[in-house]
Amino acid sequence: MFHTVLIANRGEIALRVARTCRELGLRVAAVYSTEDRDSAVVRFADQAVCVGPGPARHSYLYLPAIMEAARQTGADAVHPGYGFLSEQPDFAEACAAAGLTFVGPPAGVIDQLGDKSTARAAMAEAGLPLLPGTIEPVADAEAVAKVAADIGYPVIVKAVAGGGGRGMQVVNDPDDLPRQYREIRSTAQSLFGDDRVYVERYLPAARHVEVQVLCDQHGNGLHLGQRDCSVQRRRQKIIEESPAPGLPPEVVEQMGGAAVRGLLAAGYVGAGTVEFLVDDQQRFYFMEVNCRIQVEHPVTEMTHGIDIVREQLRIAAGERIAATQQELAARGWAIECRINAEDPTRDFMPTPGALTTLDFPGGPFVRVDTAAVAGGRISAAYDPLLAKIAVWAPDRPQAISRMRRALSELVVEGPGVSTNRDFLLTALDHPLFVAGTHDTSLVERLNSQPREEQ
Amino acid sequence: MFHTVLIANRGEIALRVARTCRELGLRVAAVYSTEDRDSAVVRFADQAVCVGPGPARHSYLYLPAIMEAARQTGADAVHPGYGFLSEQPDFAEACAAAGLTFVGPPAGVIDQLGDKSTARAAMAEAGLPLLPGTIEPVADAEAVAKVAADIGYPVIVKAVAGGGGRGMQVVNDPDDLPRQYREIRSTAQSLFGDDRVYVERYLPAARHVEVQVLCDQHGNGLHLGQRDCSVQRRRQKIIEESPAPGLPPEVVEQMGGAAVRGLLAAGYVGAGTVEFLVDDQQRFYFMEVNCRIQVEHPVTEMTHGIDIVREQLRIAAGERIAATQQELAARGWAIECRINAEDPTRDFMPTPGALTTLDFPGGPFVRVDTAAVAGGRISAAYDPLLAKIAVWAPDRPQAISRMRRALSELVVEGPGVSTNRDFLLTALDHPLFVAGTHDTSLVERLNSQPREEQ
Amino acid sequence: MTSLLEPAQSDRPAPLAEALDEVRRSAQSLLADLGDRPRALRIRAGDVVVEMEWTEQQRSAATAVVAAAPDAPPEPKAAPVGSDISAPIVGTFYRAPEPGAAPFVSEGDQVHKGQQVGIVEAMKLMIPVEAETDGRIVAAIAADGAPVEFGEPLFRVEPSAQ
Amino acid sequence: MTSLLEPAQSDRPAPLAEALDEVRRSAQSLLADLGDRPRALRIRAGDVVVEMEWTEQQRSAATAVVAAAPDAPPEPKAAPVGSDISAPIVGTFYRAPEPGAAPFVSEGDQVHKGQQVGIVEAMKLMIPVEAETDGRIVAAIAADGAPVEFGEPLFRVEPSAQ
Repeated sequence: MFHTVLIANRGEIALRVARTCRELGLRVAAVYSTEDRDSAVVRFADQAVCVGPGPARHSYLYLPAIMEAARQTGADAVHPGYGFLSEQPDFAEACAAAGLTFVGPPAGVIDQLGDKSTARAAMAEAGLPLLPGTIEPVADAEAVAKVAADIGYPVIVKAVAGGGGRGMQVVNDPDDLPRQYREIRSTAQSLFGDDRVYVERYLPAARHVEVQVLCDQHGNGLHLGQRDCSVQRRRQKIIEESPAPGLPPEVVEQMGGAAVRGLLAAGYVGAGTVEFLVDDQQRFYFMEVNCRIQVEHPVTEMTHGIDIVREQLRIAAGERIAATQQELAARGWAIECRINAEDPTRDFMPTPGALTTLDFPGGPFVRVDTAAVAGGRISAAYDPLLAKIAVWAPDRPQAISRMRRALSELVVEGPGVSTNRDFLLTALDHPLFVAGTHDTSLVERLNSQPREEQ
Repeated sequence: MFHTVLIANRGEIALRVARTCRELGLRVAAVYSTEDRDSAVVRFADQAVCVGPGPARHSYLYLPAIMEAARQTGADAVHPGYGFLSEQPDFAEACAAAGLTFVGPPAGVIDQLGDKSTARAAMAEAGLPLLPGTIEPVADAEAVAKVAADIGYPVIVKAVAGGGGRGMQVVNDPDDLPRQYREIRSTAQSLFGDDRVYVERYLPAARHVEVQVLCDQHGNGLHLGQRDCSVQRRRQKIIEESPAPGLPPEVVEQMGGAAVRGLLAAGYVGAGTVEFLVDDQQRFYFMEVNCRIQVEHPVTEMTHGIDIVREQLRIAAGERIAATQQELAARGWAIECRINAEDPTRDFMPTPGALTTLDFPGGPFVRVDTAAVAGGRISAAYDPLLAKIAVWAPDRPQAISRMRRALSELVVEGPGVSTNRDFLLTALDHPLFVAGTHDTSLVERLNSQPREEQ
Repeated sequence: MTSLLEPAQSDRPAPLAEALDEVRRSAQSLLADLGDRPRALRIRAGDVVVEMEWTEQQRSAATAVVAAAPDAPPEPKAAPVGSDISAPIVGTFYRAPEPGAAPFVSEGDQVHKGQQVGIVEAMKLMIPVEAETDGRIVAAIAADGAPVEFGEPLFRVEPSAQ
Repeated sequence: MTSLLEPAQSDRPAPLAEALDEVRRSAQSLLADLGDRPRALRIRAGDVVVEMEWTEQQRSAATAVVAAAPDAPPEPKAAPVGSDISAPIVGTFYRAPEPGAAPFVSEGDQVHKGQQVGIVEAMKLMIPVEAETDGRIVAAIAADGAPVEFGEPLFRVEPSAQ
């Protein structure tokens, strides 16, 4: 095992990783920007290094600064968390070149799976079902129009380099296609420096279901079941749960097996997630691979009783996965809600600011992951995630009741700060969510409904 | 199920019970003394009634005030928590007379099992092993001396009405017996208004292991495994864990079966705990029954995935236990530490006061039960329990590491306030605890060792 | 978003907040270092003044008070104030000895210390409510038959001049 | 156990704590009700005095400051102060262009704005450190070859008079 782990991240995930490092007896080195001088992980860490000013491109995304911090702290491993440099092949490569263990898949695998075009090709070859569409990027508007006519409208045009809900455009009408095609290419170029796009059928009423996979360096892989992440606002998840409601056992098994097969075929190492869309006929289609720990990993930890960060570190240290798929047993139901400092009534606009009062829920089967403290603040420089609240219960109805109870205990106060707490409660109450038959359109339904109807 | 549950308690357990009531959709009625006006459960509850001034005998222990609060709030059930009126047969009886459901066993059962003499008689009859000694109270010093000579020294003289570590005296030397006998009778008279005592063999190196039992109103009973509570200071538990380390599977099964048999024979209803002493030969002896939820119930909840308060309420509402003993499966290991506002260097003297800073641990597999808030205070009028921190892990070594991490995150500050946090860390580090071979003498060993040796 | 403490995109608290903080911290650290308490303390920095005085017997405990006061619990909901007569127990309040009878006292009545002014019934116990001082009933606060909590005001009394 | 706030076995806070609380609350509630801010406020109750003043421009924001000040974040650990020259990146600091060479600048030297005074090496990149103002090097804070963090002070500079 390692001696010192540099955590190249901030916020709740940096603290989350630090906690497991501490439990494993590993020294914790944190990095921070000047915005985060007094953050939770800085206080928790054995050593902390200031890597730059507030804007992430000059600190958390600035490769030379992070590499220097690793050198100065004597780190022998680097955990990238999620976001920031976590899926940058350059970072994995720089770590390898500096003799540091990167806690994640090899640079080449990140490169292949981060490009949606090569990822789709690899997964298709491994036998995973894809939505009808193109594997190779499409060269011009005419080619797109031809593909779209073949597979039928609506279609979705996606940036090859996209991800996290950015760089995609639904096209409902052939007449709009030329304009929308130009727009998405231009957006993709400005967001990712890569204007290649591909086309596939768009499922308006799909569920977002993903599989948590672990692969070691010795060719062993297994999955820790599904997560349903269909409750999304602006294509970002806000409620996640495990297992996925209503998914037939044979689909659970087929999808899990496909995910493991796909990642093993790609030479994956570490914890990874394979995202699928599930249509109303319970058919599933490969969407993308996330080469990192996910924000929503706690729900899987709660149902499986497994510390996924611990498994990441053990795998990175060369240990073998000891368990077999058959030995794993999930128990009960877990739900996570992301508490964002944002205003749902103003299109989820972030509401950063000072936190004067902060009370988190506690008690039976409630887990809180947060880096926020009363007296601290939510910085405008970063993502507005304030806390993750996760609950476990023997079944889904009890888990929903428990989450409602937990959210009711949450108190966040500060000048100008609001949260999506009440919005989450409304979503949890929606008949489609209660029935477990909702899809990714749930939030739109909530927003288009007058309040009286809810 | 009920409409409104009156919670006849305060502090963390009142909030704990309130949380489950809320999850079940039940209205929560709290009571409070003038010391607890702004307490967590008062803020959480749907209704709260002031039942008297700070001293418990005029508020939480004052039966007419509690009964009036139940009437005023329209409660149809009363949850007594632990301590205070929870094991007073009069209270259970008053509830029954007022047409309220008492969440606990019938008054007659509390009466029988609360008296150590009748409890021992009942458990002996149900076939539970007792330590050599008397079942009936012993009438005078001569009779005690005769029994003690028969069973061999050391013996322990215990008040029939005793409990919670009070009203007992170890006698090592026959010459001390007459004096110590007089003293314990006098103590018992002043503490409990009942000077009857009995004698049994004293085990200097015993482990304290208890079984969590659930019995419904239809004659069904099962147990949720063991808890080891051998780490005690001044005969009060400070670290509890489940399962009990090193207990052979056949002893686990025999002890569990005996506990269920004993309580069913006594006509028990609800959640109850049967406490045993285990000697160094893994022989177990019945000690006492606790007719209430225990402080340390969270460790059982974590290993079994069962909300025990929920089961209490369902049983009180007349529901049947649906599961069988064979269907229950415990997972992993759970440990709880009681964080007390006390000074271990001054014989664990309570250190009440204002709490200016309060940071509790969080993240994976950590549970915190507390009613304390920053800006609040620990009242001198009540027990100094500040919080319960419980962790879960797949095995005991990981659970210990996790507890060490969790305790390291705890920050409690306030003028004059100290906690037993560091003392708990020292206990967790002790080679006997790490090996799981400690007994109830562990805390004494820690206190008698010079610091250098630890 | 009008708080001075958090101007958008700025890293530093605004001047007044800083000064307040500085003066408070300076007072706290000065007092902590002293060990004992002075008779008076006055610190001025720019627009901020903290002025403190202690009496002899208060000196030993002043630090705790300074530290704890900003976090002190809010106003009790129903604390007895002035010379209210408050409920001695949670229960049902009665103004008259039995249904239909005249009330023990009415607004405007003079009462003397120890005089019965009502009853609280709790668990069939009839607990007399007595005036705590000589005076005049200014207001009957709780209605006949009302549920009352411990300490809830029942009557407001204007004490007689000594 | 010497805190006045928590006398053993007593139900009530001590007189000083109560009075302090009262005055603070009274000030807060008075100010909250006013809506705008007065020029000065002085509240005295027994031994306790709260005295407050505002300037014209502070009036509108005073409440937020009052409420938030006790929770303001602590002083940043290594913020650049005065006219320090600080590290532009985390890395290794060098005072000279190459091993054995004379340092770019020494204590007492005059420097002009933009003049190179050192190097920070990060990932084999040699990043020049430049004076941010005309002035005199008063102190060399970081040693040659020392690891430095972003923003860490390297030199103290006394700016030239304008």
